[in-house]
Amino acid sequence: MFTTGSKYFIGLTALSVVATVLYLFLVNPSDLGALALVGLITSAATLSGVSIFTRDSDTETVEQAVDASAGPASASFWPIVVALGAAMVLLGLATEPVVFVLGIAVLVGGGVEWMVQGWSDRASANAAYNSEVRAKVLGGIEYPGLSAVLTIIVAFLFSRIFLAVSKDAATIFFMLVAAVIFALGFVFAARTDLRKKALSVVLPVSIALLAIAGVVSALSGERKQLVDAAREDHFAIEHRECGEEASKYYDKHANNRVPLRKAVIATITVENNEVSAKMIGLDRKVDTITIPRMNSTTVLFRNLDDSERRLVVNLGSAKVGDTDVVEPLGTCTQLTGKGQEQVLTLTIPKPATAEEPFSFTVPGANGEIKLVVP
Amino acid sequence: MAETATHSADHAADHGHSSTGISNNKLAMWLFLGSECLLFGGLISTYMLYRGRVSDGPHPEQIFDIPFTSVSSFVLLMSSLSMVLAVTSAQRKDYSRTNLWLLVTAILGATFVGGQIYEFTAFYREGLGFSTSLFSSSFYTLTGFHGVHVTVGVIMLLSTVGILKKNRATGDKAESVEIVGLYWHFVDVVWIIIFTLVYLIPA
Amino acid sequence: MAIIERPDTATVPAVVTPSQAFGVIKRPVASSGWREWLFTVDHKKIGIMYGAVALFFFIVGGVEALLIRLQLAAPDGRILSADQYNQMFTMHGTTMVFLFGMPMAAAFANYFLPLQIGARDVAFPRLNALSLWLLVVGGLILNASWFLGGAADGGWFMYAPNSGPVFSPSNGVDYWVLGLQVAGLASLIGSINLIVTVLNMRAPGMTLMKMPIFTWMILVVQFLLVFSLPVITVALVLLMFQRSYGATFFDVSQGADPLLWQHLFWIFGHPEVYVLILPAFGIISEVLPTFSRKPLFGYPFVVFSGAAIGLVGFGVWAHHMFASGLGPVSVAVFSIATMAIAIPTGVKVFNWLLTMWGGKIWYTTAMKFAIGLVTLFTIGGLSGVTHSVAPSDTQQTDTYYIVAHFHYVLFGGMVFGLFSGFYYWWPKVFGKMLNEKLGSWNFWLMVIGMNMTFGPMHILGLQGQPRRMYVWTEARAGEGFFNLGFWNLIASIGSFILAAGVLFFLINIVHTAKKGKVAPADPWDARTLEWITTNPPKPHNFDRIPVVHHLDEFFHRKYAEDTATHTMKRYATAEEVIKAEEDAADAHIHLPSPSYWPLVLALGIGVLCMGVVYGVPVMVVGAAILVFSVFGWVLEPSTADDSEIDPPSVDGSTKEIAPIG
Amino acid sequence: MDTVSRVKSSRRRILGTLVGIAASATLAGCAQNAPQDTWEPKGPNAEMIHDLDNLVFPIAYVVGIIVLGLALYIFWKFKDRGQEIPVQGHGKPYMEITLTVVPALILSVVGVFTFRTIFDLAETQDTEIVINVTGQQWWWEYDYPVQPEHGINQPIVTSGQLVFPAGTKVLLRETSRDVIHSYWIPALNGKKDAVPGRVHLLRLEANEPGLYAGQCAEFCGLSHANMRMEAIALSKEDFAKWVANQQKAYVPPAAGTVEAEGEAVYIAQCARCHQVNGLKDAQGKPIISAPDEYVYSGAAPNLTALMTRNTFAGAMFDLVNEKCRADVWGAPSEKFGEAYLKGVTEDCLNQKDLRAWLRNAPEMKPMYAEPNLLGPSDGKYRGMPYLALTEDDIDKLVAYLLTLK
Repeated sequence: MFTTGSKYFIGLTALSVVATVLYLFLVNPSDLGALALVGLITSAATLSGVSIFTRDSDTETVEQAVDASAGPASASFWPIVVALGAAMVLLGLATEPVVFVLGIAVLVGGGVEWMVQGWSDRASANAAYNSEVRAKVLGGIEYPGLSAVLTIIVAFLFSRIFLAVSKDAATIFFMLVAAVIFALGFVFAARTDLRKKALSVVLPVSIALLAIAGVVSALSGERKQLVDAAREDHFAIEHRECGEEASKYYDKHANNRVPLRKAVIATITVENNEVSAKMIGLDRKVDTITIPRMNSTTVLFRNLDDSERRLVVNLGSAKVGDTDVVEPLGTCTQLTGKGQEQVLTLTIPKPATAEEPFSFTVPGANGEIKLVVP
Repeated sequence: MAETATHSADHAADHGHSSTGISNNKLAMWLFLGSECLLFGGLISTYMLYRGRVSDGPHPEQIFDIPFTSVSSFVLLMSSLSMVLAVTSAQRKDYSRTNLWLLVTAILGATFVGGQIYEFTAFYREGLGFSTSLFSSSFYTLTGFHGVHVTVGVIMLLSTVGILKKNRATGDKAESVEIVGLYWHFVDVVWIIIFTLVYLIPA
Repeated sequence: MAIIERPDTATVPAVVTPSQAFGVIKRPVASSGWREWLFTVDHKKIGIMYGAVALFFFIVGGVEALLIRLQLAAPDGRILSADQYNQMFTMHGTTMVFLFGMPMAAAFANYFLPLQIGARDVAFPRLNALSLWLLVVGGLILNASWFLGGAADGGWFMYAPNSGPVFSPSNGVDYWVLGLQVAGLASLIGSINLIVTVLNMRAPGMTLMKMPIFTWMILVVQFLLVFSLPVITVALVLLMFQRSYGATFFDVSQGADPLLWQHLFWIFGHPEVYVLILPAFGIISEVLPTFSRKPLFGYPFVVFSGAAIGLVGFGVWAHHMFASGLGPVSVAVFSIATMAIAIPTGVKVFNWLLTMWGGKIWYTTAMKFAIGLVTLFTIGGLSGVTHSVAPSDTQQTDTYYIVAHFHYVLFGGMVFGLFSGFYYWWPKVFGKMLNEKLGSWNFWLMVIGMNMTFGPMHILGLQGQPRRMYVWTEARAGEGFFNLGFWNLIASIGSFILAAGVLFFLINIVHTAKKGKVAPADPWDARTLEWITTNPPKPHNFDRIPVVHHLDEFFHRKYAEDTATHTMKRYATAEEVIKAEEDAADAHIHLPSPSYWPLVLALGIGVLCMGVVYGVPVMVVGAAILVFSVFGWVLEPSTADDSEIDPPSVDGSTKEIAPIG
Repeated sequence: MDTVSRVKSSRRRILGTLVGIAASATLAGCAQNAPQDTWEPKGPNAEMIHDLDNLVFPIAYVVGIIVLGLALYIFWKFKDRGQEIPVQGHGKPYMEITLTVVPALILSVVGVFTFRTIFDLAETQDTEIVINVTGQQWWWEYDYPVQPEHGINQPIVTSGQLVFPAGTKVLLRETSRDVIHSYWIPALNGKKDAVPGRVHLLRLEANEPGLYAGQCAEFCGLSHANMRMEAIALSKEDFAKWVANQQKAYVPPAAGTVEAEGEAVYIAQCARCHQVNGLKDAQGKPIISAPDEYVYSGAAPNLTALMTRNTFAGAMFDLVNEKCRADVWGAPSEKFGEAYLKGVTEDCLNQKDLRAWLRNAPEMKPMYAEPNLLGPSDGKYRGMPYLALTEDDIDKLVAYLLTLK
């Protein structure tokens, strides 16, 4: 025999199934809408399952449930939460998507709490029993839910503060906060008499402080360096320079790591001011390197001279956009010091023409290695 | 998650079953952590293979903020200490101190997660997106996996506080705290390894 | 189904659960019909369900194999399109490994491991149920792809970058990744559970070196799983991030190295081979001694060779990659390491033969399958040695020679071992004897079919037919009557004979269920603990936990050596041994009640996974169900309230041990 | 047994006899002249591997026969004939140790030889000619870097058939443009994967001129089965001729002929992706194809001197008809070069398959060239798309293609 509560949820499931079917057939369905309705079916079905298994197997409850319908419902503040959620959804639609998502969360959370409370209120005439029923159903959500919310709030607010203050200040602030938390832990652990009273003061105060600091930081925005960095995109590939060093960021940290020896098709070495090349698998010097067309190919550059050098590859020239300006094409490694290595990965879509042959050069050193793309 | 041992097991122990002497739950947690070692091993290997592969975007040494990350590592280490205190309190059946230390551990853990959110945001602003380069993908995957582990740990800690407070724990409370502690220490140790390999050792 | 003692005012239950009133949801008490199976935490029921699921997927994978062989029976086959064929061999491999081989071994392990070590259940009954339901969810996700735009088409090894979104545009690979993650989680949980069970819950007196060999092999397998599954998880996560979230782990234009996938996959994949074969070794190491009436020859050597295979198995993964361009140094090292693994494997074969030497061999169907394993596995093992030789392997790998090798090992080895187990343990599980005559048909058709199918593949491979080709062409088939076309046809015919053999097994199941002979208490004159109880076992397995003094305890309770004649004499019947145990029944037996959470949690994980394909909202729903059920699980009391499930005793007695429900 | 009787050196003859005894039973049923037989080595690298096979397989056979013979004996001897239940002995450790040590010794012998062969096969120092091999779904591209000592003064690009001098140590530098492929000519060497982003080295050497068949051995997607290759070994003189022919200047068809119309169709329809070296447009500027704009992997077969090849579409189809194909495949090695260098004449052309291919390529070979499957590759084709050519265009194109010799 099904209790009223179960019937309610079963009905809700059935209704949402009907709604989904109608939606899919009659309304031009969008993915999100269909998903929302499927989500509704799933949650309603879960809740009806929960309610059937908790209550319906227990024949006494059925009788109690009948009694319960006569009793008055307890006061509830969930309607207010739901209303708040609805307001946030509307507000979010007009303003920020974050508010919208939060509003949905509040709406769903409040709705579930309200429904379960309403349902448990009708479970029996015994208020204590009702609240236990409610706890049984929601306990599985409330502990992890509240913990997750608390974690996210703390972590999020802290990160806002770190983002707003300068790098060094963030480090120092972090250190101080951690030390204070730890110290407070010791104080409360040592002075049990203090604990109850002080905790009730310290905890709200620190949460309030954190909240204020966090919100203020979030509103004041991130520190200038980060804003600038985001705007200027320091490490974008366009900043790679084969001539004079102009960018403050891109070309300053040559990484002298060769990711994968097996990927290197040829090694270009500069020694005693002379450029020479060797190809993988062949034990002699070559003056031409052949690279398959449109294939990501890696060339290793090794500088054995004292001065800093870079390997430049010249790939002809091309018109810039629709203008008549012709710019040379090509790319280069970063500057490398003595005994260091750099790799250059090339993917060349088109072969050279007779007028504009491709080549590898090292500015400041003699010699040129021809590059052939068949 | 601590799992409730069957009663038959408890009874069987009385009958002198051949066993390791470690409780089922704790043994299972040890095995799980053994498995986790390989998980992080795989992720760390991936990172070590790819850390120098930057075809676009910043290199590791260009963006890492070693002092800040050192502090956050230190915070995580301190949380290990408070976890130890929580476990000893629980073994003394001093549950109010247990709760206090669990709370301290959880808050320190949450600030660590805050530090990680900060770090990720700052890196993103500086041009290190998830799919920018192999370095960025493997960096975010590795540290992100660890961050999720910490977050799950914090939720476990806070839930343990709640469950202990409401006296809803099943089984041996001290052991439940100890098992959460095992997990927490593991997460800390993994971070020390990540911090050393990812941040400190120059490529 | 739950067993509890009658309330006895004199003996208050030793374990009380003060917090059970706080359970999120009461434990289910109904124990009939579908609920009995859906919410059960009994290792025996879970074992049977594992077996049913695995058998179902064995048939699915088998049908896929038949379609593959139909396509290849003649040149330029037209049964399947290229795309369908690629999906077919991908799913055949995946299904047979992850949805048949591992779950069937898990079925045996679940059912017999607690019985063999004298335990009443596994260490974590609810986690055990969770493993099962996760496997089911994983299998459903994997196979759902057939109906949702095409299955995965990259081979079961799913090499990057061919598995990337550009080269495999359907969602098949996504389902594959998610299905394997879920199935892998199932195996991981299962393996932790079984290790704890073995280490902590053995019967009194059962030291590790008195453990039945099947339990030993399962223990080794579980350790392999614990340490190899996380590696494939990493690989799958990387692939998932690449396919769904724009990561670049296998994007060569970003400088990625596709060999990363191969290393991660085979670090898992090679131990996986032993995960599949060692349970079968364990089974026949029980069957051969039983039907030879002799103990296993060199028990410690078999144990340690099993452990050695497991250990070395972690160090040979790169022998799957001899052609993939590792340097000569690593190729040489892995080549030698691979040869080393042949040694413990050889030890096992010799020990099986020497077990039979001097025995009194009784050729039941179970025994036939076991010796089928010994011979067929030997052939597979020797062809394995030929490709541990790396240069030879560069000619053999990715040809049908490899297909022949691993089917001799996995079909001749694993499947024959499992069938041996079916016939050996069927009376234990269902209380009825499988028909021996049908069993004989089953065996011989499978032997003939198996050799006809996979034998010719040696020739096909050595004469240059690569694997995974949806068509082969007459132009490359050679001349003469015995050209490759001939052998392809023979293999295809063989596969249908093989299928007929399996069909006889299914017929046998139905026949046995309808009019099978009721099994006696000890039909095979068996040797180990699982037989010191009724057929099928009671829900609580043993009325009294047996005390162990010997390896092969049961045998030694029945027989002893006659000092005068130096022959074995029977001193007790099985019925007497069992009766003696029942008479000394334990007074207190608590079993955990059924639970909803394993099923709900598994479904939650399934929904969460679909979110990867269908977007964040689905994921959120899945996560909510997941979190809800995890905490419901934690807060659940370990048994239902006594008052809920214990009907008043009819005759007022207090000592009776009664199944309730 | 054919496989065994062809061995040449005396050392191998002795081994061969051993193998013969053990293997003949199993191998009597082998195909004859299977083009991809791994046991018919035709070059030093494959012979090195085969020598190792000749060591390992007999050992495996002997061990297998001993073990299985013992097993059969046991099955028969210890059958239940009503004998007593044996005494419950648990094994003999000395026997166990012997049975562990003996296989270990056998395997260490095998191991020593394996070890040596691995390093011998990895040798590249004495390479005489280098060829770049690039795998792509589902064909192979071969390009010959500039090597004046072989007369290669400008790069040569070809596909479908790898042409190289016999008796010369050839080094293949393998890579791939998309997924992993594996280069495998069984008669010349074992396989080696072509991995995108990596360069792998594979040594080939053919003893005699001839045609050696192979097949992509690593699963590479939809049409993996159709990714074949043929390696053509020519004598050094013939190879020089072939090289010279590949580098000769492009001769445009005479104006007003069908071939010239075909060239126009080619320029309009094919030159987007395919390259013919030396082809010029109306203004006299060289036409350089841009496959990277249309094809995901960024390349399409170079069609310069197409009619010197015997196959097309990843060696899936023959470019010559059956009779001419048999002439080439069946030619004895001293005549082989002559037969091959004839190329494709008009009466030899496989009109049926070539026309069908031009009519609708994706129907002939499963490819991801269908427009509805190109989402993840940003609309770029993978493989040749359907071009909707008219029959008239096809006639002209075929006439034009026949001029590419």
